[in-house]
Amino acid sequence: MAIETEAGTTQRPGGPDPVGTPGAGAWWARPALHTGVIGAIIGYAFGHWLGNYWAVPTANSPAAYQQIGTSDGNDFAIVLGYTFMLVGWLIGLGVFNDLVKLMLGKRLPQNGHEANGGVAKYFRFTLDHKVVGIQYLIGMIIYFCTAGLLAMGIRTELLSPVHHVFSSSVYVEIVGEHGTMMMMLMTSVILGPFGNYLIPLMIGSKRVAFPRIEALSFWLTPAAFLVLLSALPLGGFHFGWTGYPTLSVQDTSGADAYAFAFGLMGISMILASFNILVTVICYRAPGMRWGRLPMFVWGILGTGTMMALAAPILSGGMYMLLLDRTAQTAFFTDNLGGSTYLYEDLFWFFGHPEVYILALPGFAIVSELLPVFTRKPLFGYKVASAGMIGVTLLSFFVWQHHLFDSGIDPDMRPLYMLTTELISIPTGFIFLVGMGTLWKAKIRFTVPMLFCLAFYFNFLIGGISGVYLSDVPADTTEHGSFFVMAHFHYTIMGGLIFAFMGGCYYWLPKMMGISLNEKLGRVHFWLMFIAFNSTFLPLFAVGLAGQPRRVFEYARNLTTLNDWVSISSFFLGVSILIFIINFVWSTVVVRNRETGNPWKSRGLEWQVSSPPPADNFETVPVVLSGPYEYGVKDAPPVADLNPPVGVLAAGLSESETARAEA
Amino acid sequence: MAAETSAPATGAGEREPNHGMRIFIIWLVLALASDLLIWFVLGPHLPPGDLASAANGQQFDIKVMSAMAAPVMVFVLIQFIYSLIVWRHREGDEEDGPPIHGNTRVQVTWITLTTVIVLCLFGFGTYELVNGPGAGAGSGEGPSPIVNPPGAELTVAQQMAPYSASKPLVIQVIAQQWRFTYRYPQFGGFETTYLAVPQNQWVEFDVTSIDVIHDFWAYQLGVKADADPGVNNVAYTKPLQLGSITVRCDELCGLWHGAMYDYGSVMTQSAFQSWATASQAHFADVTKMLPPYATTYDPTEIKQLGTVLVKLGLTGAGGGYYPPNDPSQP
Amino acid sequence: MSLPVRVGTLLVAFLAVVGGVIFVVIHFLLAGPPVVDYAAGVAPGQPVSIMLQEDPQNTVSNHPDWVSYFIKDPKTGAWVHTTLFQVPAGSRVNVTILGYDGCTPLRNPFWGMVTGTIGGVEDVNGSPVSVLNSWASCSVGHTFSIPGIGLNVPVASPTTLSANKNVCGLSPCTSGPHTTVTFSFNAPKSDGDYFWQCRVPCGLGYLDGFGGPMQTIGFMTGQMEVVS
Amino acid sequence: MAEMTSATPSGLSREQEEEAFYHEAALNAAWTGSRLMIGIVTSGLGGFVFAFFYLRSVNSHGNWYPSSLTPPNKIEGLLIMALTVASAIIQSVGLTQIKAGRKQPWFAAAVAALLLGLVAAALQIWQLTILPFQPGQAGFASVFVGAMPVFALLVLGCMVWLEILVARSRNIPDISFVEQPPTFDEAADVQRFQANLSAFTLFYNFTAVAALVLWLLFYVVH
Repeated sequence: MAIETEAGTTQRPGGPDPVGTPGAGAWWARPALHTGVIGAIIGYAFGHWLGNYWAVPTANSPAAYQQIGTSDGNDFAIVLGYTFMLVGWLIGLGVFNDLVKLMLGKRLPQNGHEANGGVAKYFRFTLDHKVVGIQYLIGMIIYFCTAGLLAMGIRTELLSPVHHVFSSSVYVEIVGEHGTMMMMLMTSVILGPFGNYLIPLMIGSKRVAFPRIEALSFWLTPAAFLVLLSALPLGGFHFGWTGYPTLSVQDTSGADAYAFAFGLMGISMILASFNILVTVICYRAPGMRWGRLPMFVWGILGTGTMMALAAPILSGGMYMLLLDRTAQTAFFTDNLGGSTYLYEDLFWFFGHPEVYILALPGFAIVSELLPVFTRKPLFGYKVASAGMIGVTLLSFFVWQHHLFDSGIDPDMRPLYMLTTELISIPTGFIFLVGMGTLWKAKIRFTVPMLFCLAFYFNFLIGGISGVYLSDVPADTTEHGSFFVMAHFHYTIMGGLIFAFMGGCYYWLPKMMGISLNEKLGRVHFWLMFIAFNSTFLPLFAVGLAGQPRRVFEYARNLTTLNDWVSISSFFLGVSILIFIINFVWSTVVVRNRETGNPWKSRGLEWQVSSPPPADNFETVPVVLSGPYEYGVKDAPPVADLNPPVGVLAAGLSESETARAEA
Repeated sequence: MAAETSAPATGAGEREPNHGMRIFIIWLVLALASDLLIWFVLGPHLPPGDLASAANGQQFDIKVMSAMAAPVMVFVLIQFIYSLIVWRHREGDEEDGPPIHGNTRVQVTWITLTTVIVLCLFGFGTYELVNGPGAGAGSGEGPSPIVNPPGAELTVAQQMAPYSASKPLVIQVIAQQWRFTYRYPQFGGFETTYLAVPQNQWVEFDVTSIDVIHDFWAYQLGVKADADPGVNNVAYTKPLQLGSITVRCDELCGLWHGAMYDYGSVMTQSAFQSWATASQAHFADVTKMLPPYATTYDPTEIKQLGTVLVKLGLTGAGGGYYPPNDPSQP
Repeated sequence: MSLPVRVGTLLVAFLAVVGGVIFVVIHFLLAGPPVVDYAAGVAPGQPVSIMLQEDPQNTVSNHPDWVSYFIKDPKTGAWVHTTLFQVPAGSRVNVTILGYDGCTPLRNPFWGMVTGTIGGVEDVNGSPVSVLNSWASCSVGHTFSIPGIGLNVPVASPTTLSANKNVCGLSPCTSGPHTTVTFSFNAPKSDGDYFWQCRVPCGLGYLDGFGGPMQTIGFMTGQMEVVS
Repeated sequence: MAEMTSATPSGLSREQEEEAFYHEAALNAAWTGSRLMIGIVTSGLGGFVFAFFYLRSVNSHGNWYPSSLTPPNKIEGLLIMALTVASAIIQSVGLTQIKAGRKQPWFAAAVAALLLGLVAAALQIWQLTILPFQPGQAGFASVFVGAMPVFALLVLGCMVWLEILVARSRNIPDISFVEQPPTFDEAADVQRFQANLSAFTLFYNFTAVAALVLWLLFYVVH
């Protein structure tokens, strides 16, 4: 393939963007965020009109969808509006440009050069995995903070058991929005930014397998986010993040936003994981054997597997819910041959793997960072990867522990008790690896390391409390109470989000070439760590004392504990605010350049400059040893970044070489 | 964590102390202390108390789990804190740590130990579920429970047989947005909003819903069972002491879920019987209007619907969500 | 981009975010129907008389087909589209409800029983009633239930077919077939918010008849705020 | 990178070498991706199959398949399934031809398969508009109304893919399938096309199996 080098251009790993080259024509004429928004608005208007035109009962067809007339709500119009809004959004972003080209028989360039588009590239559908990674990072922080603000709302309401800030309706809306936003969007909080950005660098690849799918996976997330938020003007949804029917079928139009957004995010998860899995399997550099794969890659591999296999069930379940709400099918209505248990099974068949989708990336980050800051090899590399694989596999066999009290199959309960307790064994591997790695180490208390250590502390509490929940008798008291709530906040917030923060401090110098302020980072860490534990530790007691989840009225004798929790949670919010200030201050205002390898890491991603060159590596590296050989005498460098010509060819298959020679 | 605290640690040049033994001793002391604390001091006060057999069983389970978990937690914490203090990075030391890639003995021990603990917990949990004092641990077991107390009544005919103190008392819990009502089939099937149960007698809760999913949580009785439309979810408990009961809905059921709670009490046998007989008389008028006692109800099909209502186009108490030619219109 | 541009952009973005949050909080999260104050100027313990009406529709809202309660403002005498009202703590509350809506069967006929009122009865068009059978006859339009104080009053409906087919069509209703239901109850002595609801599945077009107006404050459910 | 294009023992420059490396990775990605896609779609359709058997076994209120339910037209169902399966078989036979170096027979088969597939999807969508039952009339009706649009969408997606392959094949000379094309680019192009075609065939045959399974469920087992 001809590679023309032009002045001022850089090579992009995924090939030229389908939305045109910067500099070619006016900026507003090229597809980007603004055209996407225009497309979305046109699409929504069209879909809404279509829904009204088609489904509203008329004199000719009075019986069809008569509920639209009596309920003053046309869910058809809203769902079709969302559907066409999505299509318009994607058309506007230029997502379909390449598909149309392909359908017309045109070839897509595999390689190419493109001018560095400055900030503008972050607002476009782009094939550069590093740009997608940054897009994800910013997106995820926005989503997290929005949902976090809603959590502040929840705690404000719970300051008093009798006097209310919000109406009960708004309170349940806030609870549902907070839960859903966190649970659906935070699935990609690590796989999205760090996975997409770093996996190719970590496996020594210049590209990803499916850059268009990767970019699409990101551009679905703002759509899902905004659709979910659009529930507020529609009256909200009043059934929490689990969306159990028949309550969710009964609810007003905000429920459409919930089901559409959650289903859409399921598709985004499928796409993101599809690309990552194939990339890791097929695009590893020569010498990057499975035994040398960084732990982070192992973790993302497990996460991707769970996403790819569980998310389709979620999207299917949400689709059924939408059908029940619009086309009047009866999947979940028992009088008409449906069953609410069907939804509970479908939802939790996704929902439990999802919990590990949220935990595993945390394991991955701490296992990745620990060796760097202990200056020691990872203790028990095989145990760690086996732990991740074990969690991945077992996560599909535990879902009915959410339904211990539901009245399904009482004879299956011991089995699910067993599988649930078994999953603590591979989880324990991660702790073994952590303790072993700290043994006789030279521990450096950098900010990322502090977050890793806090991860172990929080996840220890989260994990152990999970064992209580697996035990049917103990679960009878704890199920559906604040105990469960505290438990999964310890594993997700205390695990995943702490790991995410650690990852931010650790990898931002790599991803943006900018290091975050360390002093602020320490303040952020200590405040977050103390406030987090002060918020959620009392909630175990609150739950055991009998406070159910999602209530706005609680027993008066629990006021003190709830107030303590609420005030702590405000401090937790302040700590996140400090992070945001640090992030914005460091990346926008001060810009403390960091180009090298500040952590002296052996990770392959750190062997190239920061931020990495457009094409990741000058040449495809040849991996020579594992990533954690700290302190090993005469350990070869992790990779040969400039291998002699011919090494690559030697690794190719016979026919390939023969063909290439011809 | 104790990262920033400076504790005396052995200098680099001195003889390497036996870290394992130190950690073991600290662990032994703390683990023993915490277990004793959990078992004897905290244990009797653990939720959900001991008002009823199921609650008692849950309290015991939580106690045992805590006693099992504490040593594990203490071990991990000590290991971490010890490492962070003793092996923290010293100023000026730029060397890497020792290249320990793993230790087969440690790994095998850890895996074996965690597996044994987990399997023990599984065995314990299953035993408690099947043979423990709670008969099904007080959780909802669906229409055909595997664990039943003696004399459990699962058919409508059995449940409607007159009350006898030697058989379980049957209480049907009907959940609706946003209130629980309780039906006593052994007392002519009267329905009330007050939950009264007798002391020292098995109580069988038949939990169902006539709209969305709710969850019947009688905290002090140790009973929790989802109320699903069209499903009879059975849970058992045996009140052991007199006292009051708080009932909360434990599954988000719409706007007023947070306010869906009520109170009840455990009474002596005689007090209960006189309460029940009095209630039966008090509610006699409304009892006649209720549908015949059944394990589940379908208000979308009302057999005795009045002629005016039928002429108005109504077939039952539904919302008319589904089109009129569907078999049912919930 | 130069530093001033970056900082300027940052400030604009910051203000936009803060503005957006404030807008959402005020416009969506704190908004709600007005509260009709029956407690103003009434000494605690003194009786108050409140008046409500239930309509088969709500033509003053953007949900014209939703059934709805209206509350009469004691000062102006106007019917207010809300379901929130305040009463003084510990006072006797005399309630008059005008039932303009037709009949519907209760999902649970148990709620046809009057509970929690003084004397355990309600007066339907002047005659005391303690039980209404909504399944056997066309007798119940809606209910007025405050579970927190054990109050449940089925509001009788016009019982004839012709009356049910000629319900009033413009809210708040001023004419048309209706019943007048009166009863009294004692407000709690301690202050707090007590929710009230209707138990008739009158959210037509929603599953179980319990969506839409049944779960929207300002239509068929609301709060009694007890103030001292 | 021009300075690195020195000759090597294998005769490849660094540039060519990397090109070949990522070319091979792309071929593997097509192979891996198609298998992963099958896993994902199996999981997605599995949700419906689960719903089918779950509701069937629960038979809530006797309304899984009440006697009052008029089943969907058997001939339509058979036709949709048969068209999909026939389309997949024809395309697979075509694949053996192109593997043997004969592009034109494959091209004809692919166009035929494309038409058959489109007809099948169109029929399926049309059938959904004239169903003899209400979507909420029974559990069976619900699952049918839910699963069939997904199936039609799946077939349509396959047809888009097949259309891309058909369009793309027109730019590849017939002779390239018989002997090695002269340039690296052309050779890579043909190989990518073949890898893509193999991946498609596998996935489309899986879709045909899914069609068969759905047909068995909805028209035979119910």
